[in-house]
Amino acid sequence: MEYILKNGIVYDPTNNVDGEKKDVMFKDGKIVDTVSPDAKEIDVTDKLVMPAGVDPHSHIAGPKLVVGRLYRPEDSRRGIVPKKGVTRAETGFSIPSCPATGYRYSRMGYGTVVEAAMPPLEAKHTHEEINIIPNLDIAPLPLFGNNWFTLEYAKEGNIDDLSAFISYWLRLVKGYGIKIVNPCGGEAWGWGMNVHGLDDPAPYFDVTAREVITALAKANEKLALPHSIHLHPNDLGHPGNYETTLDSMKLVKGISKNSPVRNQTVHMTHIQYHSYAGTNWRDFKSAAPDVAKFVNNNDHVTCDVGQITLDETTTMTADGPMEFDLHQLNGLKWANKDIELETASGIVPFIYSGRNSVHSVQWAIGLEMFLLVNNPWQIFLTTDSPNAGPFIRYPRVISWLMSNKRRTEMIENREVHKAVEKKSTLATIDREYDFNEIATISRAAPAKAYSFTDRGHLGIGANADIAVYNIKPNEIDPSIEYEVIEKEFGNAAYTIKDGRILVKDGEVVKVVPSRTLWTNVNGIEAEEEAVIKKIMPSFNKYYTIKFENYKVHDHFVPRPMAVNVQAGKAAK
Amino acid sequence: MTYVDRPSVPNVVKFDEPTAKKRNKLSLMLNTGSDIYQGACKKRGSTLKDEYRHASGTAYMDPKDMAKLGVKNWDKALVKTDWGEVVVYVAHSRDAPHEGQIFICKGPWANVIVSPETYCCCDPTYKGVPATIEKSDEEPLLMADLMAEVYKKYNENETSTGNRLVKIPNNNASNYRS
Amino acid sequence: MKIVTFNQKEISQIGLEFDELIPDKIYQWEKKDFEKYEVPIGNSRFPLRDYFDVDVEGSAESPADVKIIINGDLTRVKYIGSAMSAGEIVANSSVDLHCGSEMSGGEIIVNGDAESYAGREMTGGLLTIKGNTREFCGASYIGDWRGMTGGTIMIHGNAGKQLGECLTGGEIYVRGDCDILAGIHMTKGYIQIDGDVTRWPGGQMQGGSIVINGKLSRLLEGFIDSEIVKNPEVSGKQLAGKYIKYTGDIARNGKGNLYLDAEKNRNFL
Amino acid sequence: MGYEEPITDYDYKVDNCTCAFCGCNCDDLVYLVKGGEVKGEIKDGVVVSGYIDGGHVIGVRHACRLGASKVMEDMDQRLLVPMIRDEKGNLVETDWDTALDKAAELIANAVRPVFYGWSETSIETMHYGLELGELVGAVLDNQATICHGPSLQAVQNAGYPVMTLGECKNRADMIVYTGNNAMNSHPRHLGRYSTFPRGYFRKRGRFDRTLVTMDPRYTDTAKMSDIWVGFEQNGDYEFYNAMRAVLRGKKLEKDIISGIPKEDIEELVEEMKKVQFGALFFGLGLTHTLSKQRNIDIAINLVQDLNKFSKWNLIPMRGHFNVNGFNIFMAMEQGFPYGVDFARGYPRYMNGETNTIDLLTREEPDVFLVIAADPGAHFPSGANRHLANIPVIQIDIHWGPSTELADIVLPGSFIAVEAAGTSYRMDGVPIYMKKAISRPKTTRDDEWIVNELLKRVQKIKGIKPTVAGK
Repeated sequence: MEYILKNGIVYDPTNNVDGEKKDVMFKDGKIVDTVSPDAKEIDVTDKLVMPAGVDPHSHIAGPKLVVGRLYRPEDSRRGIVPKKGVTRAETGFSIPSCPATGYRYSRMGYGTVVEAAMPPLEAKHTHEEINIIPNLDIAPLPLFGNNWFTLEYAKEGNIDDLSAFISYWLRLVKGYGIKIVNPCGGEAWGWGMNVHGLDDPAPYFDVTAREVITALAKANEKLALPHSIHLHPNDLGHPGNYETTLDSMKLVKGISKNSPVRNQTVHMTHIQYHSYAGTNWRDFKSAAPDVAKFVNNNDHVTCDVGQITLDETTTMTADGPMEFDLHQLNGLKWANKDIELETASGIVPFIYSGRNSVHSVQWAIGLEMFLLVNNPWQIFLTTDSPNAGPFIRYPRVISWLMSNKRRTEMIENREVHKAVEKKSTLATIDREYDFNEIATISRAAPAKAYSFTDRGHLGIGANADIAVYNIKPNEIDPSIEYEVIEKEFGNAAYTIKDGRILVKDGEVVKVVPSRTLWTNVNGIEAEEEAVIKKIMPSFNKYYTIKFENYKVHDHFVPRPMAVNVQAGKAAK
Repeated sequence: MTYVDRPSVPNVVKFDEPTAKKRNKLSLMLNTGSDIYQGACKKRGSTLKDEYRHASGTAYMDPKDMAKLGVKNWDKALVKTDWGEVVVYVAHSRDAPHEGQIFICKGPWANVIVSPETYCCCDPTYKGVPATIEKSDEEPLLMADLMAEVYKKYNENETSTGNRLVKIPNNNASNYRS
Repeated sequence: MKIVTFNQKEISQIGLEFDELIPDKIYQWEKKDFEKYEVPIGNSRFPLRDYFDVDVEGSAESPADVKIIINGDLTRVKYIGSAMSAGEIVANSSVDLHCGSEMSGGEIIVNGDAESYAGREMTGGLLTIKGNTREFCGASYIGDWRGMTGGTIMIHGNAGKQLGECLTGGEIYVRGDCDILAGIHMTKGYIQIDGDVTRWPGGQMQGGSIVINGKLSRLLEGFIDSEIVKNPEVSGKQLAGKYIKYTGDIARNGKGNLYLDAEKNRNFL
Repeated sequence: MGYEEPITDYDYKVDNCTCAFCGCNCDDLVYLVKGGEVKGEIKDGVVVSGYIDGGHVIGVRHACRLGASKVMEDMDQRLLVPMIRDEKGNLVETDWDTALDKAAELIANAVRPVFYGWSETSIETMHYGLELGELVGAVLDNQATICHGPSLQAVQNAGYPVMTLGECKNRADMIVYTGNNAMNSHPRHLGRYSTFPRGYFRKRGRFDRTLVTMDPRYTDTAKMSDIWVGFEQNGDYEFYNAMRAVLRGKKLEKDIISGIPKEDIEELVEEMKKVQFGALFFGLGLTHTLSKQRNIDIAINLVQDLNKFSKWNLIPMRGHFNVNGFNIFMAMEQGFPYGVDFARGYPRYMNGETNTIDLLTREEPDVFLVIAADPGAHFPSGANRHLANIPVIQIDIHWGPSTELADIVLPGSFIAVEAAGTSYRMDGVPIYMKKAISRPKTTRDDEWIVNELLKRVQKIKGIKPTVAGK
């Protein structure tokens, strides 16, 4: 089937198309430069056309999501939409059900999402959910930062075996890249403890976060994985943690990248939570200027923000100790899920309120990060969904970024606490994002960071993943019409995925099954076998599941999209 | 093999209990649950057989209570609650002492006498049901006979099992829908 | 003033759901609208006229001008007055689940018993139950830590288990007896029980007040600092007589108050 | 039972099979199979892929009494052909088309259908079941409604600090079983996961751990414990409340609380504070007694409090091998764990209204589909009586108490022996259970049966089948 999108205003930062009026053509799911006269014409005259969104960090599938849904029926009830047309019933606000997740991303014009934390032991569960979520391509990142085998190898400095282990495990659990969460802290949480900073060793293992991050970063580049290490550093949410954040970024500076696409060697996730100065919650203030300055001076770093949206949401992270602290703080029901030999995780409902000074300053820090990092290719749009806010709030975040007027209003009308003025520099920043920058932080840059060459842009040969919004970029003033921006970015005029129209005028009109993106490292099969042989005695002794039943069977990945990588050799 | 005739229980000869005063009827607390014999027999699928009647249709009692009632292992007794009555075997409980409580494994026999009241929490009251127990000469029924007797599914002469059925909406009325 | 009278013709075994027949939605309806209306039963909708004759008198400008009278056996009619914000409903029978749940204003009078979940998540208004009610009266939705936040529930008979679970405001009065765990998890608000209470009122309560004028059988260990108070004033209400006042539930660092009638509960002194 | 000779006359072995009995889902079973023909690869007598066509499992290694009895099922009572109850009240054999058409017609015309069961079948089957339920507006419920439903409600009120079983195996130095007789209901739980195994930090196994049992009865588990706390029947809530009060530093006033002397409670709390890693396993003893969900609620709160002093986690001792699976499946598909009512076109979840027992005692359902469950054996008669009034469709493998109440019987297959499928262990670890032998020729896979019902109902309703997500 051939289509032509006529006369849209196209923003395609990867191909340096900045608001040009032009046609976008696609055939059989791919962007092409010419179509036959039979092509179906879709008139999008003067409307905003972008590649479909790429979410670099979101929690949408997996065991802790399901714990969240299971134990928050009151949240499930909030988002109920009856079944209608091709869509099934939706439930959930901060932790939507799987079908709702797919529909809602589609309505926002998104096409690809990275599921940011997959415990390898329960990877089958994550993949089951990926199969239920419709309309997206999903890349899950397995957790390696507190894995006992990783800890051992990092302690020994055995990068060769670590690389082989990771390459084998990625294939075993069908994962895309290396996720590290509070390295050593997750293991310490096995004993109800935490680690503080990079040099606090995990109990018994006697290995520090510094060693773990370094080892994994080296292994990552040795294998030439498409994504860099994806780091959730230590001390999340603690006042004064920005020093740990800076140290963590400095740590990998010396490691040279091994990829032709991405620039970074470390992706710092939800950096907002890691940019706090002060010593306690009373003298807590923003350290975003320091962190942003470092990012501006170092192109080996990318980060996503994790913007607070001031909603009642559900926090969930593999950072178990931090969630327990949060529970102690707000007293709301606490869920925890420790995974043997691999990771921890925790969940707590949380009400971010503009009336609270800390939450307001957190809100400001996120926006500061967006506005102070100069290069939009280094900072990505996320709310660390659902931690800082559900992903359906992306349009609202976009409206804040595009409108200094709105931000000023919020501060002056006391929609946020007055502490924002004292404890952050937000009120002094008047930068406003343009559409090209929005397209960069929500599409092009995340795709580049993950080495997705087939999406995130509208070049010839790319997947026909396209979003069209009912916004006329040449007529609208986003600074004033921020409400229109929010509404329209939430209800795409068209969402096209692989050449199929999934959303029309904000309504889901077609439902297609999702696909799974994973990294298949080739070329070190012999090393892998040797390593597996070595770890098998420990595996059999300490896991409660047989190795044969550990792996993710093909049954769970019916629509795989393997990214083939030659170990050590950067792909084209 | 996992087949047994009946669960193995402590084989206590009816003993003298100086403090026990023999009574014809005891009031106690009924608990239900599962044990390994009942579980094995049920899930193997041997529910029509005599084994199931012994595994599931047995009231496990404290020996003191047994002495009071004057029963020995595999005697028969009638258990009554507000919800129904059923004849079961009695046997010495492996979990004794629990004077004042009887334990009947879950199964069709226990079902007759437990309370269906959920108190809005979806779970019927399977444990802590006040009950009386008295000696009986009747033989506990086998599963199929018990089901037929209690539920009368295919007894045409029984019109209703006591429901309040008034009117079920007729859903064939497609004219109701546009 | 508009008076809408429902007279029952037929009882349905499968519950009717009345959540759409509240003053907020029907204040402009005429008789013919009710004739046309199909009421949810199970997975389908059936004409209301098969089950109720509806008479309409007068007219209304706003929901507040509406009075709904329902006659018949309503033990299979759920969600009466659910989510209403104004007006009045009189049910001349015992009613089924969720009567007055999520109501924010107006008044409901039940001349009979109410099944469980009466007044769940109320935020305002008055719910009067002339008979007994059952579990979770004035409770929260399962999982939510914010239950009833406002309004008043008057129960002339007895109440079941977990009365006022997670109460976060509002007042509940029970003239009769009350089953276990009244006011469990409550954080604010006021519960008064004139009859006897079985076990464990105020389990894990963090705030608010419970007054028990009858006899209590068992109290939890988490209630401490007992003192005798005379004619205390509790949430703006003047009580008469001698009470034992407890603070709890300390098991959850609670600062709620439990007042026990001292005369009837001498064994606690 | 005396000594039994080991089984040696088997032809093939199948390794790493998963036990389809309790929530332990032990995945180390070895099936000893006699006869049949291997459809797949075989290496040294072990079938490494595929299954054995026509074989019979004559022995099981590693399984407990329960697991072994289930795997080596009673073929006398196996349901082999579809049956429909005739006018005289007898079940008569029929062919698949007749039985399925009749069942589909009943489901399609029902006003308040209830689909109950699911806990002993695979997630793959549930997919079709849910689609059917959404299509006709049914209530979907599973066995949690009669066992751990209150636990889930408590979880929804209080939180859910859980772990996988390996955490307990590697770290725990105190194991608490409360309201649960694991030695009878989950016989390998102590041996494989909690108490006896040698873990990474507990090299000496049992000797490095303290085992505590809290149960009014002196159960088989209590007998092997270091500490037995025999609190009084229905006194659970008060007991845990006292423990929490002690944790907050309160001196207990009453001398005896729920039948336990206050000194014992204080000592126990002290012990529990001192451990490095504690694991609490709770069972139906808590969910079925007087204060039901609130017992668990407060036990969860106790575990949360204990985390201020040391590390504590808990796991509900789920009964059926996939009862957790259904809750997880429903939560990911529709946001609520069980008792989900699709009558109004969107899911509703309301305890006491949309649960099977409540619906049956209120006599609402007009068609009851029971799959891989046995209400006849497990529901109180007050609820079962309604099943005698309405059409009951049963999908199961054995003639059981529910068959006595069924009007249409559809013989399914045995997941984890005759059919492959996904299940979730009590701690949420997913396991793909493999197929070892073929099913009896005249039966069908559960997945096929439910899909076939779906297709036939779609045809009656004039709806085109969808393929999305499948």
